[in-house]
Amino acid sequence: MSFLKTYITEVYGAVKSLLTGMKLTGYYFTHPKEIITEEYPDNRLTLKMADRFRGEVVMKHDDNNEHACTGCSACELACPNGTIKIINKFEINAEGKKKKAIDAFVYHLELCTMCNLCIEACPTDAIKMAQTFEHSVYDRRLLTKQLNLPGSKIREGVE
Amino acid sequence: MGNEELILKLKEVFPEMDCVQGNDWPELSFGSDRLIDVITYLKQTPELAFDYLFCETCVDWKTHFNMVYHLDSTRYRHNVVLKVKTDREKPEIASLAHVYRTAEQHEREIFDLFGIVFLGHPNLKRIMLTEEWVGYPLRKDYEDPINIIKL
Amino acid sequence: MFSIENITNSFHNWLSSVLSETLVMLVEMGLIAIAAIALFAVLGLVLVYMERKVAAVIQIRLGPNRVGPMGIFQTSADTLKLVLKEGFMPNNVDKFLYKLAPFVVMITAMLILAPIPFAKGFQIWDINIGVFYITAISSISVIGILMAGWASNNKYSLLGAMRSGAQIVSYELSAGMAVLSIIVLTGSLNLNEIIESQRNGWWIFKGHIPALIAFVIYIIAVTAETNRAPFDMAEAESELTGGFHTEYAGMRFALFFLAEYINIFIVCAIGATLFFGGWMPFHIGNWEGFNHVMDFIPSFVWFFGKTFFLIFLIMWFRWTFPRLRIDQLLNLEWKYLLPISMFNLLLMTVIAIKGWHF
Amino acid sequence: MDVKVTPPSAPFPGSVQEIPGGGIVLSTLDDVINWARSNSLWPLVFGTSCCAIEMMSAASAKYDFSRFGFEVARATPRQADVIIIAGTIVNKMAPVLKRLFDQMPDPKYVIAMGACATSGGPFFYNTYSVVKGADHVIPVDVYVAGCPPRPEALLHALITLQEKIKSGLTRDQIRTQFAENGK
Amino acid sequence: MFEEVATSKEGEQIINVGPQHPATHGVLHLIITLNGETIVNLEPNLGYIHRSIEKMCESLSYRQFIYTTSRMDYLAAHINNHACALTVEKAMQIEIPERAEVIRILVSELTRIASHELWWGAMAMDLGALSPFFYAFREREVITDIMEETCGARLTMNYMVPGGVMADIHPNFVKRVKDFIIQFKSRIDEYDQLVTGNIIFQNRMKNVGILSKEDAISYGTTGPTARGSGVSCDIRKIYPYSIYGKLQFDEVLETAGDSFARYLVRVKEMKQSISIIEQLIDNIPEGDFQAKTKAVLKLPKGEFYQRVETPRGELGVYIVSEGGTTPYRIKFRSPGFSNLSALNHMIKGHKIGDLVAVMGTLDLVIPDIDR
Repeated sequence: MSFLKTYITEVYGAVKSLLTGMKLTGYYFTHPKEIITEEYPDNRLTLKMADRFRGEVVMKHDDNNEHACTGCSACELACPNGTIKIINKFEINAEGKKKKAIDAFVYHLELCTMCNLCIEACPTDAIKMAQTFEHSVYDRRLLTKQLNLPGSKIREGVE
Repeated sequence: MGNEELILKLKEVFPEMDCVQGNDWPELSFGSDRLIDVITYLKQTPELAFDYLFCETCVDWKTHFNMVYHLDSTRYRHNVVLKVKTDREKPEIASLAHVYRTAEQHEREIFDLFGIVFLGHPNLKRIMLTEEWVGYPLRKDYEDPINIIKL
Repeated sequence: MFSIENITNSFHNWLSSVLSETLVMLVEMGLIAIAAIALFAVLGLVLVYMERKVAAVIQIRLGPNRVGPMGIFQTSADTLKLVLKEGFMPNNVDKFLYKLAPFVVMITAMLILAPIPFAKGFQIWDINIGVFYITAISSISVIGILMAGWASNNKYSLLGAMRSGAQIVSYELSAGMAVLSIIVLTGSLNLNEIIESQRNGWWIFKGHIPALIAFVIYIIAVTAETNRAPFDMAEAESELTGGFHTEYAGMRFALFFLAEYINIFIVCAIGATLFFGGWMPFHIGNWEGFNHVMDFIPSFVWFFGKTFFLIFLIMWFRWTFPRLRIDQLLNLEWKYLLPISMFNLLLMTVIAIKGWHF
Repeated sequence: MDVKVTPPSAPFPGSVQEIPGGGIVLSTLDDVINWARSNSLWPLVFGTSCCAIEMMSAASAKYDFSRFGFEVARATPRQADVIIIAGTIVNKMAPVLKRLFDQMPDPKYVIAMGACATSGGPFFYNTYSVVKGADHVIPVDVYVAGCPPRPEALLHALITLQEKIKSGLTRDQIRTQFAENGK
Repeated sequence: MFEEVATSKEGEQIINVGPQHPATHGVLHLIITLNGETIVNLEPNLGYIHRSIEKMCESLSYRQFIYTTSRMDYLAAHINNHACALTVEKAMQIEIPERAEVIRILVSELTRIASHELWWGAMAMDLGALSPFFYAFREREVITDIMEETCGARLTMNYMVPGGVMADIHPNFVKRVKDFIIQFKSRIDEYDQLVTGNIIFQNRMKNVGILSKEDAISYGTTGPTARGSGVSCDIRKIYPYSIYGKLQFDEVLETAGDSFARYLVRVKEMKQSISIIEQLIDNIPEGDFQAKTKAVLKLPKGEFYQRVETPRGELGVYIVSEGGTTPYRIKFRSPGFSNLSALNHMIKGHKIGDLVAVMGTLDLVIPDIDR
């Protein structure tokens, strides 16, 4: 009879364990308030990324269309995979001296790994991480960006 | 066994070999022909009992290859590093796959990336790269103008 | 009282008054064929949608909700897309069997539809061996699956099909035993008579504990027979990628997909008929007043309500349990379900002979 | 690119024509087909590295791409509509990816998710075994930047792909169109 | 068509699992010889995600190479970064502030929980139960949110730098971690109800893929894989690094050596990680989060090795330096690589359905194996 007894306890234990699982899923089925889905494209207006979230590199421009990038290429050197290319030009300023300034701050978003090393390296705090993340495009050439705005120039006093 | 003790012991058994204290662990350097002797001794001596090979790799020193074995003892918790010099022209060394079974896969990887031939390995063929791949990419003189874009 | 029977009868009388007898039969056959296919399509859409929503709520998420209100057109979009997919046949398949397989599975599912009473007096074919017919026909679908697995020239498909074969052959036994224990009580194979015998209460309540055990065994066995998780050996996505339908694409795959859900509907409909009285409203013994109130709910509502409850049960299993291994699956059948159901059948026979049921 | 914030219930394509006693919906067959295709994108279970985890996150309860009907992830390429290339493609993997793409029946779409699939990303320079962008192997419809992109970014990519399918244009057409519009 | 069924011996056939297969968790390729449904032999074919990280690191500076390791074992990015940072610090003898140490351990243990959560969900999914995956991700999302707030990314954070951490913890960090602990403790019972106690699940796991203690050592397995076989190998305990020596926690050991033992080790490890976090979360010392280091790091000539415990086992970072700004040779001893080599031994004689149970409990991360 001991065989029969173990057989029955086995069946009982098995059924009980299965019912425990079903109770849990049943609980979630009957409690729709447990649903945690955030509806992305609908909550786009209220969706706020964390302050430190690293979406892409942008260059800070003020109202006069001036930035703080001196073209020292510290970020270019710090970048582990050549995401940033700085093309410099020489301007003649008011005193007649030649001065280095950036012509184009080329940023390859398609290569960027958001590691934050360029931001750490920048001595003049000219670039920062933006919280944007919607980077889908149909053509990957669109991901190569020029960060300095057209016509922008370096802010006075930044060396 | 502490590191000093271990060095003394190894110097006593293998007087002709170079045994120094490395950054963490004793380092024993010798030629590739002695590998099996040393490993057998280290594994089978009861007071050493190096039963766990936790890292096996290779360094290309341009003039020669250095096989580096990191051994651990799960009983006594002491470690030793073996550095085995191999010829660069004809890189051949005895396989440890029969001593430590973990070596089988590590040695396939080293064969794949460094081109060192392990004698007595049960299944020595490329593991990471395709069979058609030419050259051994982790060697210092490896050139691949098609795939490698230099920064 | 609203009844579909009256509508069908008056329609039949009207047809007979305008057409000859043969023509009436032909017209009715045509109409039934259209109705059956329409039912298939609707059931497929509804059940797939239901499955996805049930899964979503159990898994604390929303599920399809962007195509149409509450996402109800999601499955329509899926179907339309599958129909419009490139017709695709891999090289080196056994072309005839490869094309035939989904239709075998589908037609089997359609055939079983015939004797099921959807409502009072609403049945395609009132056959006096209804239960026998169903158990006989339902075994054919495995041939379709084996065909698909063999013809695909893919080892995964073949493994899946072989698993499915072993599984259906063995689980048919205990499903049959569970059905038999109700047949023993009613003494008839005619589905209408089985329903009629439950006029004063459903068998699951009248048949004491053996009926309950029979019901549990039935549900487990049919879950296995329809290849549903936790018995989805034949598909076993994480082991065999797609199982027997790995190589199928587009519409042919959709037919397999649809047949799976139709099969679920059918086994649940039979389960509802045998254990829960089919379209029979909830009656308790001699409580005339109560029974009368229950009769006001139309019979097809009862039928579909019960069926969908059982379908939900099977879905609930799917989203809770892990999959069994093939040898455990056979163990479960031969070591547990079959002995228990045989013993249960014995007990049921005693109850039936002694007349201990209500 | 910017997408429209579509209401939760995506409208059936076509316009409502008012006639006495109600309205009827008129739409062209192409629109209906594109509507069906765009709302029923079944992805192939294909993830090679880090991005695959974010793809799983997008499937998880919090982001839940089943809302768009994408949750029917198929393990076999025969039944899939879209490959989300989630992760690095290396030289050894490239023929496999090509083969998977060839095994999919038309119409089929490709999303290159993350920096590795878009351009080789972190493994662009000084590596001997990485394909510099999955579009060297198979044509790509939508590129998502990020390493890895967050699940919302993947959802954005899927919506972008839906827009593309609804427009009914080919890869080249939509590229020239966007080049002309400057965005 | 029929002669194409490749047979090696009478009645045996070869099937290829992967590189694209849902059970391989990535692009592993297994060549399996089957007899019916029984596995006769299994040979892993790696390299479908071999990204030549070791070669690449030879041309990256010591600040830069750390980010590549986040992509190696992406489920434990912090711990990989920690290993690299520790090696560089050991070589340069940088003293790092205590606050940084504590933050590092906190985020590492959170990563460990997140990694085990994902493993739990993915393994249940492999075995055919889909709902646990969603429940596991619910908790995991809380951790990724915490990480995002403090470290700036969800998965590949690049938060640890030589000398400390990149930024101080976010003001909300402590509160959110405490909330998470409370939430997690109530959820872990659900795991037991849904999976651990489930009879189907237990039958799938018990006596499947048995690895004896001797074999576990010989195959070089580490982490929960080896601890399920009774091998004490938690680097945090036996060779304590960082401040693990000062913390109270148990090394989880099981002796059965089957899949279920490995499962239990991981589930219990989550509880141990919670207890480590509880010890530290109220005692984060004040101070700097980063030591002053030079802008360009130069390691002295020599060879440096650091072992750390990732969720999958022992990660070793071996740097050979010639004294320059870039490593001469760098080798990552990844846990998955050795654990995988034991798979053939464990799976022989089992059914193909057991493959997912065994591979699930090995918790393979393929980019970690291939590097």
